Amino acid sequence: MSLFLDLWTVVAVVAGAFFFFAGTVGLLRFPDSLTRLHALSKADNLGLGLVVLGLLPQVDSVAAGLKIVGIWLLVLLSGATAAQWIARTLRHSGPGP
Amino acid sequence: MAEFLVGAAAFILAMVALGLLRILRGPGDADRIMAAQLLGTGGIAAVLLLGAATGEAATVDVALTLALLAAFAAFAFVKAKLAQTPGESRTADGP
Amino acid sequence: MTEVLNVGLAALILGLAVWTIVAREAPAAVAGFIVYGLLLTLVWLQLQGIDVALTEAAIGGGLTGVLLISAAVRLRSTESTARAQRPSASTRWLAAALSAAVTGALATCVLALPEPAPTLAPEVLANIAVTEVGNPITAVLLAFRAMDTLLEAIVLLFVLIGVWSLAPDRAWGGRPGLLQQADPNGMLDYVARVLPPIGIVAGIYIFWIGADYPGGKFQGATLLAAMWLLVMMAGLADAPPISRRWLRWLLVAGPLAFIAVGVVGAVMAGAFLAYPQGYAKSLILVIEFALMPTLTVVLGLMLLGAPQRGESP
Amino acid sequence: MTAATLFGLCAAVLIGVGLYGLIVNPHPLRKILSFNVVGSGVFLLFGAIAHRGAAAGMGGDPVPQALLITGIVVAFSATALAVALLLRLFDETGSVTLSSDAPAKTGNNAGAH
Repeated sequence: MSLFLDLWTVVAVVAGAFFFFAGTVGLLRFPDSLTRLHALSKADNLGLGLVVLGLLPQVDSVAAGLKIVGIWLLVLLSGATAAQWIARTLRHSGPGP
Repeated sequence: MAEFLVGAAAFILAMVALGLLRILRGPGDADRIMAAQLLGTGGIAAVLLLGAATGEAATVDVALTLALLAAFAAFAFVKAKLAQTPGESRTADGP
Repeated sequence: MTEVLNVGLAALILGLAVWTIVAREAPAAVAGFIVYGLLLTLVWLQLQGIDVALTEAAIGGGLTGVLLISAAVRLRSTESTARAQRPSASTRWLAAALSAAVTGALATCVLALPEPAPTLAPEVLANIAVTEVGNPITAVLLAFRAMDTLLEAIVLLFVLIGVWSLAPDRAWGGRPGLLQQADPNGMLDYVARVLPPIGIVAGIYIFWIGADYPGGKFQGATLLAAMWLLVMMAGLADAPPISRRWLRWLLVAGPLAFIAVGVVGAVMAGAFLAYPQGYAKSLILVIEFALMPTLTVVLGLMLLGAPQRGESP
Repeated sequence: MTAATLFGLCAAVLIGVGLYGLIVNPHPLRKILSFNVVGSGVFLLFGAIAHRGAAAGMGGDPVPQALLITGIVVAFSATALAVALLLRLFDETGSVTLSSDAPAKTGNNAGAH
């Protein structure tokens, strides 16, 4: 059982790390601010989600598990809001110098 | 297991840092603030991984604090920007 | 693997510090500094100072970023003049030489630190039972070095008075900060309704566990102050005028309670801030509970800055 | 190399970098930032020394760690005061120069001399 859970952790964390990698590639390859932010915010939030899923078997209590899932939800909430706000200033001011 | 988790944390940090190098160059302030906020996501992932590797339960609270405050700089940035260009912030207020 | 991570962290931190210094524009430098604070949090974890990591996450990653980014955006127009005043090449060479000398001297000291390292950990362990708290950091902050913490609370209060004293005459006694408009498309409004309940619970939780686990009043108060600030940024509540009597009382309540406990110690246990036998934990809790609201309000008001408007909104 | 030595050396460089910025950057806000870099370097050095004092089952010497918490909070409050001073200067004169021969924009400061 423990081996299976550890395997789950490894698979999910590797998948999460891959999404962080993908986000960076998007950042380096996409042409302008808005598309870059789009790529990065999606990839990073998915990456963190997978890392959280992977770490769930490693925590020692249900409360700790709920806490790390809660952390992910908080990041989603504030990340989405901030991205939306920043995009709005970008639209107002243009890509800028 | 601990070695693997620390390695994953190092990998994620390296990836995010690579992106950071690109984005700190700009072009605009908005990109940079967004980058700082998004690096927060990678940082939270790294904190959680390190916490799981050391088995120190309190690290989760560090990640929780980071998650709660992650977007504050971005909010403050937009607020300050809108205060500078009052015309734009009022467009949707209506009479 | 840990070595790889540590070396990577150190390199990143140095790179960001250099960026903070050399970046052309102030907002770019501040963005770098925010990331720098985040990475320092990770370093504190690696140095096994979880309490310090929590403080750095709350203050370095959160409040400092808010403070500096707002100022950087407001002062944008002053940057070109400042750039023209760049010191001459000889000054810069001298500065570089001086900095290199300081770094060299410090590095020599780091490499020459005594072995085995002096430590007070065994003494803290030997005496922690008297205080009845489980977290050694809390024991140091509120029992062994309680005087530092008292003075810190007073310093924070003085800083706030200093900030307030920068108000223009017409705004004295008025509300700090600019009037915040409600957010036109409702996004910040939404976050300011969803996040604070969670943040307040988290802040009180981190404060509550501080007696026995990493956490405490500074970290908890920072979270609460940040939530207050968010509600004000979204225009859901206005800052209170600084002439309000309840506000003034709230600001001095914490330090006053702390001093009162100190005087009780002077009477009952023979020294200022000494705790009578058997009452240590209760008195520590009294101080913690009294300081928490004061710290929250002081930190929040400090970020808002000097009063700029009259009493009426 | 132990973590304490590595981050101790890192701290020494940070202090140097911050000191350079403090002297060379003419803009006061950048000086505040540089000063914060120096401050964090000092904290990190202290933290590295605290980590060397790990004993009695604790990850570090708790006394310096507690002092660090106090220090970080006080450094933040000092930064807040400096920023408030700077913003008042800006509101008053429209510029934030520290140079004594630069012309001030308004006559508000006539009484100060």
